Amino acid sequence: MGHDFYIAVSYGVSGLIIALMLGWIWLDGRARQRELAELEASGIRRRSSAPVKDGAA
Amino acid sequence: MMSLLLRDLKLSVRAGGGALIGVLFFMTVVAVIPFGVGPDLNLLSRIGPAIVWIGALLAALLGLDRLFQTERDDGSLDLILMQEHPLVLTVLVKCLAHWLANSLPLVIASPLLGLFMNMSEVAIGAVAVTLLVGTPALTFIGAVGAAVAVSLPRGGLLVSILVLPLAIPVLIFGVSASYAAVQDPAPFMPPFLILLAITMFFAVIGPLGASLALRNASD
Amino acid sequence: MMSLLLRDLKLSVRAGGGALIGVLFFMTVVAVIPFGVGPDLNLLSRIGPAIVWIGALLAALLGLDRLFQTERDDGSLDLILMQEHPLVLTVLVKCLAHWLANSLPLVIASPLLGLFMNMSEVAIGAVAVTLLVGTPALTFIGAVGAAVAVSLPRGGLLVSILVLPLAIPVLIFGVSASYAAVQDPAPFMPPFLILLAITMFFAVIGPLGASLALRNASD
Amino acid sequence: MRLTAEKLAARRGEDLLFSDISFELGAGEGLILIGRNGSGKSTLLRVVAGLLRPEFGQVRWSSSSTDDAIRASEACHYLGHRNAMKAELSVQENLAFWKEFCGDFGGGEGVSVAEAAEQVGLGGIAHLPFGYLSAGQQRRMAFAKLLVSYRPVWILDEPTAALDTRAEATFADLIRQHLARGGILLAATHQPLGIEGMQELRMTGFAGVAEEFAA
Amino acid sequence: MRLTAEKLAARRGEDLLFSDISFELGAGEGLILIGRNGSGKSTLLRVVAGLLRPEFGQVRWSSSSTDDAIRASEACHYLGHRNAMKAELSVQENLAFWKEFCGDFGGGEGVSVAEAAEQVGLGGIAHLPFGYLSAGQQRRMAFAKLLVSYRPVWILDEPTAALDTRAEATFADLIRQHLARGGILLAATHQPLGIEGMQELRMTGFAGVAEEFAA
Amino acid sequence: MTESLAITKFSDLANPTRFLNLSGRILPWLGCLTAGLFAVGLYLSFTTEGDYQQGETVRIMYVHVPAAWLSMMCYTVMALSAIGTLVWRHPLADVSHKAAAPLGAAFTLIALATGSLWGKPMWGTWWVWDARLTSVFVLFLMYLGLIALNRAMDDPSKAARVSAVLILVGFVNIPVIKFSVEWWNTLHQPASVVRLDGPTIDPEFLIPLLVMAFAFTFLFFTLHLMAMRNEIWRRRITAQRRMAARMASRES
Ligand code: HEM
Ligand SMILES: Nc1ncnc2c1ncn2[C@@H]1O[C@H](COP(=O)(O)OP(=O)(O)OP(=O)(O)O)[C@@H](O)[C@H]1O
Ligand SMILES: Nc1ncnc2c1ncn2[C@@H]1O[C@H](COP(=O)(O)OP(=O)(O)OP(=O)(O)O)[C@@H](O)[C@H]1O
Ligand SMILES: [Mg+2]
Ligand SMILES: [Mg+2]
Repeated sequence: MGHDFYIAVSYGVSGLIIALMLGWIWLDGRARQRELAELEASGIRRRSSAPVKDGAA
Repeated sequence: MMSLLLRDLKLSVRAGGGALIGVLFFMTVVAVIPFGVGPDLNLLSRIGPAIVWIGALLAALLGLDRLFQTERDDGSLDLILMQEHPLVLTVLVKCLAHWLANSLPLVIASPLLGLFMNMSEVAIGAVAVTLLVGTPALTFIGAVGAAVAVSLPRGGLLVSILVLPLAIPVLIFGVSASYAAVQDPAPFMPPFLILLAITMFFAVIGPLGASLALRNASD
Repeated sequence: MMSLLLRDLKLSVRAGGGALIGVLFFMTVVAVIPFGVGPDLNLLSRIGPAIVWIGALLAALLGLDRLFQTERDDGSLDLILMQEHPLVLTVLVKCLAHWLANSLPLVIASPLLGLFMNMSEVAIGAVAVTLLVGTPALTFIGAVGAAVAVSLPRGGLLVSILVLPLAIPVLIFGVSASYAAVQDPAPFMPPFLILLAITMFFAVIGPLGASLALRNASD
Repeated sequence: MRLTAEKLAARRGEDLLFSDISFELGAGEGLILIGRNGSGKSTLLRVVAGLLRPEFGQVRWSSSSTDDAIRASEACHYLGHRNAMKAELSVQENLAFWKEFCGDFGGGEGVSVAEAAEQVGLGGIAHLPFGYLSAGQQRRMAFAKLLVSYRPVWILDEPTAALDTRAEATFADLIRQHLARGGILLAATHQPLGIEGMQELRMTGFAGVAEEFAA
Repeated sequence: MRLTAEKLAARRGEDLLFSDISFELGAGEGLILIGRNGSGKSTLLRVVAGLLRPEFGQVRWSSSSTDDAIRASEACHYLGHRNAMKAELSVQENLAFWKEFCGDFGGGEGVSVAEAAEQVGLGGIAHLPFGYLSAGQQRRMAFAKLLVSYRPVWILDEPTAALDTRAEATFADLIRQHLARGGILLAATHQPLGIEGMQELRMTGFAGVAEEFAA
Repeated sequence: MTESLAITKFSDLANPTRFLNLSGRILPWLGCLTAGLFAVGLYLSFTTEGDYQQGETVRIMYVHVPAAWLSMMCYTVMALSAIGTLVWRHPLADVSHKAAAPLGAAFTLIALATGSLWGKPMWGTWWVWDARLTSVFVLFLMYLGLIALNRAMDDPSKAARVSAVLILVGFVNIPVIKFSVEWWNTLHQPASVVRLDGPTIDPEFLIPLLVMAFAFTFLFFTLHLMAMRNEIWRRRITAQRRMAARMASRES
């Protein structure tokens, strides 16, 4: 096998791993944001959304 | 029974990341070897099968001795003993779960390690097959030891004398079958069949002995 | 502190049979290798030191992962954490007890195995000495893993994975010092001194890391 | 439906702890063991549950629906000092496992896991790992085990240890319901359970020694 | 001699369990924590014992004889839900180990092992392996740990679980003696201990949720 | 509730919140920069001359070496975060080293794979167990071990503290990787760029190598920020779910 083969495979493998990583992180972020939006919609709010009033109470 | 199997699998996955762990463990063990014997590829491929088998034995020993002890410590063993399921069957299922969670990943990972150790295709196949056939015997032997450990709180010595000497024949036939597959004069089948017979034998004796010991656990 | 040492020694004699299972495993490992390399006595004696060291490394793993888990399970760890003794010292003493009960027997058994492996007197001596100096480092490294395991419901394989990579330098220098003692050009002292340094290093880092982990894992 | 103990005697170490204990419990009946620490209550319960072999005597289970050959222990639930739950699994998983593993006995039926958690007053937290619960919550969940799979006989060893007063009342209610549905109860306690109409058995410990020196 | 807790807050998982708990105990004083299961009693005790890091606030120990730099936990005995004894060793060995390992604090002195076993009412059986004792006997021996080495502060988590009534009275006596000798007590219980003049603190659990929804 | 509690709650969540806002603003720029650097770097690495000794395969260097550097840098970042976890108990530090572990594993995997692919034509074998290669392999195993550890524990702050200890103890491996070629004589190339007496490599290769190295570094930071954001969100979601369950159980 020629050198070109090894070069191509190296770049290919690296690209693939990077693409997988990027895709996974991207999709993960999308899913988390969606879940957060759902929770927000169902009326559960972060406690710190009104921290000062909370503390005075 | 199915539920017991699932629970035990879940427990072993929960605690340590599951199947991945077995493979990782094995890789670590194998990665350590070349540091010891040096990067001599020829030598590595020669001791490869033995190393892979030793790794399997070690993996079987780690954790197996506590197969019933964890159940005893939290009281589950009492409930298990009271049920109408035959105890032998329960022990068998627990062994199966332990084998699935701890030994099977090793069997599956062994070809990869064979590659690392520069073993030939035949040797890799032979090791995988002998592991597949032989590791259940290790589990069953270990189960007897684990049951004895539960019933004799101070039986530590007995356990070690019981388990390893019994496991040695398994190891020896497993390794020699693997070598027989590569080295020409020696035939593969005889040691392999003996290995198979040992496994069958312990598949019966192991759970029987273990359940006997558990029933007699006196408190 | 003395009382802790004595208690731990008593416990390992009473409960675990720890020493014996370690030695037996060690012997099994050493006994299986000749199958791989065949009856070539020359080769055997050449790889002997490496095999003995690998066996010792793997045997040290057995049981080490539960160094602190048993203390946690019965609540003793809480009391140990509360005392004014510096925690590092307590960990050091526990390591010492574990080493005395589990690794020292290996060191003592190693000359016997050296004979099995057809090693020369010098090589046998060198292996024993390097084991004596090097195995404490393995215990100290293992203690970190054991401390991490406290926060895991079950340790086992995961701990070994975390621990083994760190143990590799110990193995490398232990083996190379043993070889240096036999092979002429290479001097024995440099790798041996490095091994000593590694042990000293981990004698500090290990208990420190372990006590850090213990303090952070309590709940 | 009848649980019979005949002249039971049991040993711990070398000494006879009790001897010649007989009782017979029919549907809806209960027996409470009382006695000092170390007097053999837990030992007797374990003998009845089939976990310790009696030195003499035997425990039998008889009922019209099943044949007589079954071991008495199969008709029993045993709640000992330890909770028999895995700290690593969630409460839900633990209970579901015991429900399936134990199955139901002789035509009875256990309630669902969610229902059982509700009944012991911890409906909302079945998804937590068992190890995350407080001591009393753990004890309550261990009790929920008795509800998810049906057994006519409940053998309880200090069921109310670590419980707050509200949970004690809940437990007493659940036990009352069990008895009302024809169950049998065998329990050891130091605090009275607050259930009426139970027989009591006072254990004295170390037969032959205790009689003379009992305070 | 004074144990001070300042604005303690602790987390379990991600949620605050309690916050802003302060108290101060001097010689001979005691504080009893009460509250429902899961309300955070054990958590607070572990924070005071230095076994859990508080989210906020601190615990301090001050006395005239020792310098202020020591950790509060060194002045404390902690008796948790678990007994901290090895089943494989005999009671004698267990107690002797803790006596030597813990040592005595600030000039006080613990009693001998035999004496301590006597005081918890189990003088004769210190030679047995700890694992051979009944639940209540184990608890008593765990209590004897507090006697063999001196600590001014006793932190007890449900000390009387599994005890018979006589042992409860014995424990109450021992605690009273400890207080009379200038000790400090911090305990969580569901059953009243029967000791007079204690302060009480009611835990409610899950600050921020509990306030709104506490039953 | 008092003032003090409100402050802890506030500082607790405000930091991650501020971090989310800030990182949200930086991320697009960082992404563009990374893409640009990659474009230049890839162009350069395919247009420069080949090495007379190593032939065309020298182009593998432009991914191999940056990935190898990054695998070590990532561990260093994790070690710094681990110090943040243990010393300052900062929640962002927890998030940082947890999010970095998979990235480190990925870069190490790239270094291993490209190294093997380079080794076959240059050394005639995919893999040898020499010190450099094995220590990188050990690094890979440690990354996987840390990931497994994080997955095995479900209390995130405890997991963070415990793995921080392990990260710090495991840091001994980094100097071993870096200096293994000097301590043991091996097949592998000794350092020629990052050394005390300045780079000894031909600028012909140095320039594309450096551009690619910067591209990889920025890629790492981009991904790390994204993963940290995900982790923060994940924690918020579980916290809110648990709150909901608790409130439901209290109401009933
Ligand atoms: C799987 C096998 C390999 C691994 C794990 C590996 C790992 C590494 C690592 C960790 C570095 C960074 C070292 C530092 O910064 O000091 C590095 C650099 C380098 N590697 Fe590899 N390598 C492998 C195979 C190869 C091969 C086959 C070659 C070429 C024949 C090669 C050539 C280089 C070069 C030229 C550098 C740059 C050294 C410098 O200038 O600092 N590597 N490699
Ligand atoms: N390790 C843990 N991880 C997460 N949450 C926990 C853990 N331990 C306890 N909790 C939770 O913290 C709360 C308080 O527990 P704690 O043990 O302090 O209660 P307690 O007041 O002692 O109750 P009990 O009377 O039942 O002993 C409980 O709701 C429990 O679910
Ligand atoms: N495994 C054992 N081996 C030997 N003796 C034992 C064992 N377990 C218990 N004993 C002894 O048997 C006696 C009875 O124990 P048992 O546990 O039945 O008491 P109990 O009535 O349940 O007490 P408690 O109220 O404390 O739970 C005790 O004196 C104890 O020392
Ligand atoms: Mg009892
Ligand atoms: Mg509690």
